[in-house]
Amino acid sequence: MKSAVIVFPGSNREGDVARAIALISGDRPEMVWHADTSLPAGTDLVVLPGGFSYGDYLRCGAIAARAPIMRAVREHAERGGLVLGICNGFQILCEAGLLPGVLMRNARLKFMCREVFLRIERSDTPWTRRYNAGDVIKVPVAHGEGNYEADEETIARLEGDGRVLFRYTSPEGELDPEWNYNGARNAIAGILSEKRNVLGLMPHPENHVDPVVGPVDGRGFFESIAATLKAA
Amino acid sequence: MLPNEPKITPELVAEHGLKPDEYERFRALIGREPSFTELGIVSAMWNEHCSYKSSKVHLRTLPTKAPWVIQGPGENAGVIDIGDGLACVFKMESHNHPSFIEPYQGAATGVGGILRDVFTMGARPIACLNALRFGSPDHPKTRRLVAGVVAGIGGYGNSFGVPTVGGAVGFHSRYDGNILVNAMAVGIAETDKIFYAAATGVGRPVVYLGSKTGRDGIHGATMASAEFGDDSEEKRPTVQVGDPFSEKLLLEACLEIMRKGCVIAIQDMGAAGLTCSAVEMGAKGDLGITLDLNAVPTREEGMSAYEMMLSESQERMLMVLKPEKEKEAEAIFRKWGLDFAIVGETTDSKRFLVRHGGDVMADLPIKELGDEAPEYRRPFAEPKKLPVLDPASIPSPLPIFAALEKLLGSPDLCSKRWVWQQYDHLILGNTVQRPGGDAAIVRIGDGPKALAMTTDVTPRYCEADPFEGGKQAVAEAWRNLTAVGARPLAVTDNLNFGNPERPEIMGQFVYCVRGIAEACRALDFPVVSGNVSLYNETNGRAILPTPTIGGVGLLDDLAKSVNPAFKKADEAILLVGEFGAWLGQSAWLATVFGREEGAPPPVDLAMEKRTGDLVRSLIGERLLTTVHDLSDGGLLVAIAEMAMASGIGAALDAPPPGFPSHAFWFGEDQARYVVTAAAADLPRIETAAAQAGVKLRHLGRTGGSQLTLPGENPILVSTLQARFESWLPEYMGSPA
Amino acid sequence: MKARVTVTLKSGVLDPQGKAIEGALRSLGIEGVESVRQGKVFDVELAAGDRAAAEAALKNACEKLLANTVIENYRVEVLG
Amino acid sequence: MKARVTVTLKSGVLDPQGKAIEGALRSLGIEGVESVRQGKVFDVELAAGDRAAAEAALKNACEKLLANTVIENYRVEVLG
Ligand SMILES: Nc1ncnc2c1ncn2[C@@H]1O[C@H](COP(=O)(O)OP(=O)(O)O)[C@@H](O)[C@H]1O
Ligand SMILES: [Mg+2]
Repeated sequence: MKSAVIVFPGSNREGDVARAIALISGDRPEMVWHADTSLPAGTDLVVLPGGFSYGDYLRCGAIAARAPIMRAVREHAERGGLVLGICNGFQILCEAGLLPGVLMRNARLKFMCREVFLRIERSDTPWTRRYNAGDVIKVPVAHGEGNYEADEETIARLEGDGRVLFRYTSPEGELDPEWNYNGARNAIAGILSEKRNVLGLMPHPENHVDPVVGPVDGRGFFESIAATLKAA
Repeated sequence: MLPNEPKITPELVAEHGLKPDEYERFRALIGREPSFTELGIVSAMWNEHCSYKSSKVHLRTLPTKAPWVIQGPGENAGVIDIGDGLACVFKMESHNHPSFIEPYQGAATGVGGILRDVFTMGARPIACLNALRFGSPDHPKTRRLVAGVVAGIGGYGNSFGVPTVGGAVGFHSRYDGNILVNAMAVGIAETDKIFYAAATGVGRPVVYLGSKTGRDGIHGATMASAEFGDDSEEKRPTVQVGDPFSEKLLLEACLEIMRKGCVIAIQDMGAAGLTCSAVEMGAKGDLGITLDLNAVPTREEGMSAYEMMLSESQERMLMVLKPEKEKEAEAIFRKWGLDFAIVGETTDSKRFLVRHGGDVMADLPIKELGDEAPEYRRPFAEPKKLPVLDPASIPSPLPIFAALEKLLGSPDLCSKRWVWQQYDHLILGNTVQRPGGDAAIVRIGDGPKALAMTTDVTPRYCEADPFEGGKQAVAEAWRNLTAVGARPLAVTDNLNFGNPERPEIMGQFVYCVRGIAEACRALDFPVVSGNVSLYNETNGRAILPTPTIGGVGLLDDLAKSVNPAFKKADEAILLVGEFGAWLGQSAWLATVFGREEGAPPPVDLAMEKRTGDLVRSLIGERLLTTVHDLSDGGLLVAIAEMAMASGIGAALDAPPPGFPSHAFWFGEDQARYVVTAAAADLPRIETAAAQAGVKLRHLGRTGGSQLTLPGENPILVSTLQARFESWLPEYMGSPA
Repeated sequence: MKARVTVTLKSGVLDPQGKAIEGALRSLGIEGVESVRQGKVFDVELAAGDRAAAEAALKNACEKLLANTVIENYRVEVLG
Repeated sequence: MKARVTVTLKSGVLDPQGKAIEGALRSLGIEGVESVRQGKVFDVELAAGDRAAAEAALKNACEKLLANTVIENYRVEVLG
């Protein structure tokens, strides 16, 4: 599979996601500089990694969303290509209008790096085919602004269309404000675009793929992507 | 003639923190009245923070050599060989005063500064740690300081993109007016690509890189060496603001030009910015430096030479580049959006010449500026020895488990999750042992090697007996590294004390350093970098002597590391080391009685080594399933931590005859570990211990969901966990 | 030319930070605080021929970057 | 009673936010931007007897919480 990880000034989890993709698919992604205007030929998957692009000094992801490379990313998405935004990448996708809503300051007003439980809402997507709907996985989050918010109409549409792919739950998969640490609306941790080829999520499955450093619940996520691209 | 406005008066000299005899020394050195800019320069070079004038003679007694030491103290950071062509580069530094005045920015810029020290040497930072000391929880400022400092450390490290993997947090009323923020950074470099500060070659361009210069922190270094009075909060505008985003770009740009072979010498601009960095580059290389300040990128208009020379704006570097690579280096810096300016050149004059607007503002002998700095053998008082407490003379007012609950719920021993959850401790994907264990473990590249790292000191001990306390801090760091299976390699230290002009304080300093030196020698654990922070006192009341030790060790195969969480039921719980009952200066005495009394536990370094070496070799043979070193709180706190980390309980045996129960369980005797092992492995372990001449004692068995002890009401592990986790969130008024 | 751009959250958009500040002010004993909402200001210096040009440039800046118009309103004041 | 509190950085204090925004505006082709400095506004509703009381309460709030007076200035406007 051919993937491209976009590097913005201030990105800092680009190495983590590239390593996870290489570990699981066997193919090293290409790193693409934000100031470039095109993606490497034949790119299947575009990844916007975690970090603090441009320091996240205005709003998270706001400046990166206007970077030169984003036009190519948008076109890739319009062609139906896979686009994945993790953490800062999710914020960038929202700011760029490729996904609806915004990520606000965590309800507890602190940066938090901790493990969370995610319920996988459906398995019939390019991102989750190696899981079953209802599976609960343990992956870390590391963000200060991951509190998903959108207007009622948008939320209703996302829910109605089944575009909420991940939710924060208890270890048993129950919705519970206690386990929704950042206070996201409807405990939303990750959402899909209408055509489901664009995904944004706050947690970091890329940090839970290697048994040496922790649980491996994030492997299925990258295995799903690899399987999707192999099938295509 | 040098322009000389304003006129140098005794008042002005005093405002610059120079004593009259120091000023005379300087005047004699240059043979005339200095200019105002020169006064500023010398005040920066000769203050305590930069010149180490009170501590230098003592620091020279620290052992700094070992076959694996590539660079000891004296450069931006220490460097040790870790094999496979790789080196570990690390250092710790304080940002105490700025953090008290503006906790968020003070702590943030402290992290920024120490990261720069590490990547200046050509290393990519792989981890940060921090050791924090706050005032009493009841002090009205403490809560705000905790919130600000923790957010600042996180704010900088998280954005920069390096995991913060360990540290320590403590509270004591003696830090009410002077908190401690000690930040440590660890990086990895190739052994043949380490960069140093010494400039070489005449007529080479001196290049300024990074952010622009503003009026930040002018006199910051002087402030760090001044005692606080009640008006300290008036010294506000000297606060610097950190920009982790620029620092991240600076890191990438610096590593890129180093890779491309552009750099001859490099020095970050830390305390006293342009002054210290330029003088060091010249003096170390036996060269002169000429600076033209008109070329310095500034953020504000009308900055004077004095201001530019003393500005402590962050995220800046000074370099000497290979002339033929100048264009290439510039292109790299422009790509990262950073300032790049040629601000001077190297000369053979050995003078430090500063020009501004066509005038010569300073013209000083460069080597003498550093070498001739005053050096003091300050008088010191020998610390008084405290009596050894007889455990039998201190009755236990509480049942054992009630005292345990109290200890686990105390500010010093409670879980620091609330703190470290605000630090990204997972980024880069190499954190094998996360915060909460003995030492953090960070994988090197794709493994199997890994580095272990920790910070330790018990200020209570150092106050009661500086010599034993200094030894203990080193021994505990060594023990923490050993407890995860690592081979301890070297330390960085951060010596935080009060006013050295008072003989009692100087006595604390001298004896702590002696203790550190003795322990480092005995444990083959050299000091490769460090930092001294003096004058930590307010209105004549000093902090507890706090020589923080940052230790680094190596694991050849991280698959052979262990952690403190019980693994399963029905394993034997063993004490490696002697039974003990040392209650003097214990956490138990402090927490249960509110008394800090008696002599602290002595450290038998030979036994420390024997015991640690045994534990490490047993871990290497995979005979131990869990290991935890003993420190604050003693045996029972260690066992409780092992239970809480796993949710598995333990059935403990009664103490041996002759040991009062509370002293046995809460005594803080040194050189000890609690381990668990499978029954089948016990004979081999016992044989090895006997051969090593180390005592091995059975304490009980793992299993169940509670701790039990003959004659006491059992206690649920979940009850302990709740106590352990609740103090900090409740105190801070927000969930973790 | 100097100008100030003020960006505020649209009413109805949840403001966790404002809420927290409300709580903190109350616990500091500052009385009577009923609600707090936090926004941003940008003090901009720009070289523009006239007020109208400056205003147009800044409106453009808001639409393109300074405000997230999904959740935020903005206001431009050219101070001259 | 409605009031607005504006908190801005003291001049000379580094403003990494402003600097990043400046750069971004330029690369978006918005012309003439010379400098940007970012601050905060707090829109506060409060129950106060009169303007003077409201102003006093908010000044107190600024000193204690809303502004970091080490590096920031603040301004209180009671809008009535
Ligand atoms: N400021 C901090 N930053 C990161 N981790 C911390 C901090 N304070 C404590 N920790 C972590 O909490 C754990 C327990 O700390 P501590 O009680 O100081 O350990 P010990 O007594 O074994 O040295 C350690 O893993 C330590 O790294
Ligand atoms: Mg320990």
